[in-house]
Amino acid sequence: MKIQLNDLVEVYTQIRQDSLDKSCSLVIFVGGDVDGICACKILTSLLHNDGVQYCIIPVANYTELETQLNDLTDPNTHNIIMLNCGGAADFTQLIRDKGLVCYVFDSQRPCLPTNIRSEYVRVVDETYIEEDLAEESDQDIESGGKRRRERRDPDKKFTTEPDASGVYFGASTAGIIYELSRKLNRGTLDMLWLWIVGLTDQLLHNKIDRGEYEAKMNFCVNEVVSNPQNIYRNPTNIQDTEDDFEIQSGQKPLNSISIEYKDLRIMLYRHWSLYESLYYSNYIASKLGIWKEPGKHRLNEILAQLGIPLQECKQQYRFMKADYKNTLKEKLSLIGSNYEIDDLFLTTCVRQYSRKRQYCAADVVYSISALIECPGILEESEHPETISLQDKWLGNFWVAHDALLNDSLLEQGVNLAIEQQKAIIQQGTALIDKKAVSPASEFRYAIINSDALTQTKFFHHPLALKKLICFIMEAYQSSRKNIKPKPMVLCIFNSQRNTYFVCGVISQMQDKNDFGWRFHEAAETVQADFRRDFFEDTYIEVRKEHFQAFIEQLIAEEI
Amino acid sequence: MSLAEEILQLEAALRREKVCPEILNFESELVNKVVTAIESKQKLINSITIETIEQQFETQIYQLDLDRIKYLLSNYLRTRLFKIQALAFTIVITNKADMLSRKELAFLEKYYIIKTNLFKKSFLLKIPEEFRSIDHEDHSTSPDTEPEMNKHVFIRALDTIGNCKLPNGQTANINKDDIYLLPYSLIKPLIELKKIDLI
Amino acid sequence: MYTEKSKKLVRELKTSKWLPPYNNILINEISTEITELHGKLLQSLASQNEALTVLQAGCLNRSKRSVLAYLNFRASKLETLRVENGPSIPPHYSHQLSGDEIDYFRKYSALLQEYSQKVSSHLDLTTDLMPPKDLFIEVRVKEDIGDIVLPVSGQVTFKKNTSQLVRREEVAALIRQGVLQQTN
Amino acid sequence: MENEITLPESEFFAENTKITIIPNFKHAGFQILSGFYGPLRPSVAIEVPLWLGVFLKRQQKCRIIPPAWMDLQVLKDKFEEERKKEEFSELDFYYMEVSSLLLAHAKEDIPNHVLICRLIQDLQDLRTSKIRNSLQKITVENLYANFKDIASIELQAIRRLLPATYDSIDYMRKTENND
Amino acid sequence: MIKRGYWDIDDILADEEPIMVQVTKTIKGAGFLNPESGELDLNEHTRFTIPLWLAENMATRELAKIELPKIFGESYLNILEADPRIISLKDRSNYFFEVATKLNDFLQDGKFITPLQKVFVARFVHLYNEITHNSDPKIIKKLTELERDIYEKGMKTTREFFDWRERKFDIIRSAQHVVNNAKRFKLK
Repeated sequence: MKIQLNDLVEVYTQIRQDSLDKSCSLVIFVGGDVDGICACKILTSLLHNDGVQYCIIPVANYTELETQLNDLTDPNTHNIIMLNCGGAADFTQLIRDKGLVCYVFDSQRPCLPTNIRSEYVRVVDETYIEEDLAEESDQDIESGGKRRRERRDPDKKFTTEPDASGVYFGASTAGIIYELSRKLNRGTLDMLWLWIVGLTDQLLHNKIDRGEYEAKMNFCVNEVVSNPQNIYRNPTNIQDTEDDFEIQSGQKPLNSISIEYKDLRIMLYRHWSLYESLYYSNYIASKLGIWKEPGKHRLNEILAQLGIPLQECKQQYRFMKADYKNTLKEKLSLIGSNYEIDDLFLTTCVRQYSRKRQYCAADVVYSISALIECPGILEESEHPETISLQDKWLGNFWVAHDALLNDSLLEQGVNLAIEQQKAIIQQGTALIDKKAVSPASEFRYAIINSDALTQTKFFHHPLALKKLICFIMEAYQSSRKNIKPKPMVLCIFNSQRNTYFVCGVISQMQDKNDFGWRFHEAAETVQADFRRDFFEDTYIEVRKEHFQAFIEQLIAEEI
Repeated sequence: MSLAEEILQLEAALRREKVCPEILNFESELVNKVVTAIESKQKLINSITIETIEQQFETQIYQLDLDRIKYLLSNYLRTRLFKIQALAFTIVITNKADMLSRKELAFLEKYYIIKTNLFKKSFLLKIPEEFRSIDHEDHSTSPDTEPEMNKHVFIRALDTIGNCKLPNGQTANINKDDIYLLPYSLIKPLIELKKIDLI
Repeated sequence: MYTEKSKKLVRELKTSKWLPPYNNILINEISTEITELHGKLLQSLASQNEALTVLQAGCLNRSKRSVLAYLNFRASKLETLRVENGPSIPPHYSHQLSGDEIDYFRKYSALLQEYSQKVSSHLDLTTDLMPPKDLFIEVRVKEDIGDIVLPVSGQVTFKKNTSQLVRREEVAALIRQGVLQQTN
Repeated sequence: MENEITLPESEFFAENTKITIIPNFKHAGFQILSGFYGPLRPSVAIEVPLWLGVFLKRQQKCRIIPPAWMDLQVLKDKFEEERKKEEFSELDFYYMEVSSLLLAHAKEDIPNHVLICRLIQDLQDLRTSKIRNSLQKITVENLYANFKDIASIELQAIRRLLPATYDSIDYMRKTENND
Repeated sequence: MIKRGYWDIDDILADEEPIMVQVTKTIKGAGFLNPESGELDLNEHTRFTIPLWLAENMATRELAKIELPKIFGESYLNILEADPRIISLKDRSNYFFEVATKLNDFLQDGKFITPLQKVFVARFVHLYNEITHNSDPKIIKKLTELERDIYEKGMKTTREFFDWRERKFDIIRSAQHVVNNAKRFKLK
């Protein structure tokens, strides 16, 4: 059944009630996305203070989630919480058999009708979709409408039924859990920061558009200003203090969160040199067409006009002279306009993690997602080769989880994110240069047939592949005048698994991403071997032998 | 004395035991009182089946308080155990036996046995009978087993002591609440007179 | 000189952060040396060579003291290990120790348990080495130990790479052994 | 195992200091081993041990009133007094432990907590430098100084190293005059 | 801290310090103590070095006379007293102060103990400043065993304070020896 936002306190009290006098009565499944991890961290700090014993089990996909669900044997377990996973799969049977109650906090919409009907699965939904909408999609299945050739696989206990209309994303799950803590008046500064990071993750991974992000960010801004733990204003301007305790300019009190109404949309610029962060930012690279000589030339022109010596631009932004930094924003917006760079700013928040390091929410999202999908091994071990892919992912998951509020881990993640961003720009510009992006009827697509280059190993992972597509779409958009924005599909060969990993991203013209369904249909019709158990229904993995047939079917399919 | 005061006394006893070079008298009365209090409170907490969240909150406070007192007691007993283990071979010479509780004495006797067994099996049984003893009265270089009575300790004067001649010839006029670093042997009698406390 | 071997034995203790491997060969060699010297000592006693007897006894006692101090130093390290790390010897340590030393560790462990039980059944001297801050702590499972039974919580499953909120006093030993890692 | 008082242990002793809290819930009172605390009434001040106050604060069940000496102006005057005097000025024995716990768990209940935190650190540095200055002047004949009004945090800084040094000096002297 | 306990490892090692002695009367059959001489007996007036513990043993029974080691001689003391801080005492003897204290009982003209106390105090003050300013850890190379024990105590206190301030003690950590072998977080 469905739970509304104002039932949250009741749900939480119920979970606390069920945990009385029982050890480990609550199991929390969390997916590998930044918003989900932020939600998990807020929830567990609430539970920790109330002494509700829980167990967090990270899961990478639905197959893994199902195995872990089956493994639950602890007699004490009574409740399950799923964060950013579980919405699109039908586990109602499994949960009822085990006598459990499952609460699903999944930002991906729509939720599976069977979940909404079942009384053992409670889906938290912040929007009030009328009941009939849920019914309407049921008749579709019975009537076997042309679009819905539905075949339930007998052996698969759960089916991720593709939803014809496509998936979209609701409120950030971290935001919903923060809302719960606010209703319990237990909201701490850390929780608020995790909500802001979760919201930014949704923007950077194409789950919500700019408009929705700005709207939600206003709520965050109000919280930042009103939170008593936050020294929103720098203490020096408190009336009754002399200035002998002046805190040097720019640096805020430790752990405080401050608001940047006009932060530069330049990738990780606080942790990089100005030159490189401009060169490797999606927005600037696409606007200037950085992959072509004139593009590079235009960048040097801009820097010259900014009046910042090249040597200053090439060193770490942190060490740049203060007055260059302070005037950077106005100058860039002035000069930028005659290069059509006019959408330079974004409202975000910045946190003073340590005496020398400030991170804006986007920096944290890039760092955490880079840590989760780090191709290498993050935790050193005696014999790294024997670590299974599964253990590697779990190891990286926990490093990313701890990095959220840990300055030195975050810094490691930022270095990784910089490598990843360089790979995105280089791979993206290479594809555009080689005219590898070809049009299909309703979307564009490209295929990367070799992963020999170590750089391409990044893109075997869902979040990195999606970020690559977003850049190519943006670059394609600005490289040709008045071109119609179209969604894009990118396929990359994985030599280790001998499969093609495919992802579809929608442009700002669409509001629902139905690639999950299209991939499913194309793979079914050509009887391809495929795996589609990703929590986000915009990916598919197809065996190499069947890929050619699959892609041709995908392109040919007319809607 | 109320239980609260006994707990404060036990805390002071722990501090003294930690800083004093020699083993002090076992606070049997304090320890017994605190042990009984811990056991009855723990039984009480274990007997409650928690039904409401308020009850859980309350029990958590009682349990945390209990864990703190358990930590205090085990820290006191542990501190003494390490000192007792160092006395294993000299308890007889330095007549410290009466400082120990019955249970500590029992521990010491067994500790002496398992340690001498280790020495015997590893080494002593391999050398002539005559040289196998560990109690050192008959040896020339008898170990200086006095637990270094001259070790320096920080003291606070609970009362004005007046002039005090120090080992390096210096004299110090010690008034109430003064704090000095002095050799233990010098101030031991004043501790027993409750004029000085170890901090 | 008679006491070169015992000097080498004692010096070895300074070569490792914890304990060097148990040097049984050297201890046996020193024991034979002492036995020989004892024979000579009896002869010098018989021939009333008082000065020689004194020197021989001096060398003999010196070697004895060195070996005993060596054994005692290692024993106290074992005692610290038991209090800090709990009743099991970490695998990479047991091959540094002699059979007798492992036996001593077990006996000392039992003795500590017995003393603590006698004081009170609700007390374990080695649960909290640091002041308790929290009733419940979040731990990350570093090694797969599966199901174990804890005193208060009963049966609990510790699956590798999961994180759990557990009662502090029940897992303090597992944390110190590195099986679990406290995160906050 | 060395027998010594560690900093976490001195914080443990400091946690028995009483502090005033303003609860936001009703309760008949807690009969804990170290005493009875209650009844608790919403927004009625009551004194509890520091550890219990921090526990209630972390559950958002109360607001903590910082101790009198933890006020910005009081600390500033204390800093001046400390600067003028040669010896230590009088200060709560566990001032560092108590302030560190309160700043870690109840920042928002302490007005000007950023400046107070900085000021307490400066106070500690000033007092520690007094010990360093007095140690510069020690000689074999003039070893023993009065540490009156030393606080736990400054004492902890010299608790391991100074006694060991004095023991060694004393030991060398011991054999000197026993001829 | 100078400890003379029977069980103390450092006390035993301090007693190994080679000391030059002169035999006062021939001891039949004691040649084994001076193997280079190849003699069966230990002849009167023989000068040879033996460990401190044996020298003490022989001196107390007037079997030999201990000579003042040159590291405690006049010239060395003057250099030391000039600037006690910089000299690497460890090169002279790892147990410089312990040996001096032990020898003091046997050397009537041993007027070196008082100046050594002054040297020890001066080096301590320098050491204390090094610890509190947490400067160059290489200083440890110049320190004798006794000074290193004091230096370690100081550093342990400094580490403890910084860990405590960062609230690291609120977390139970795995015992030291397990940590040394556990995995370290390093980015491959």
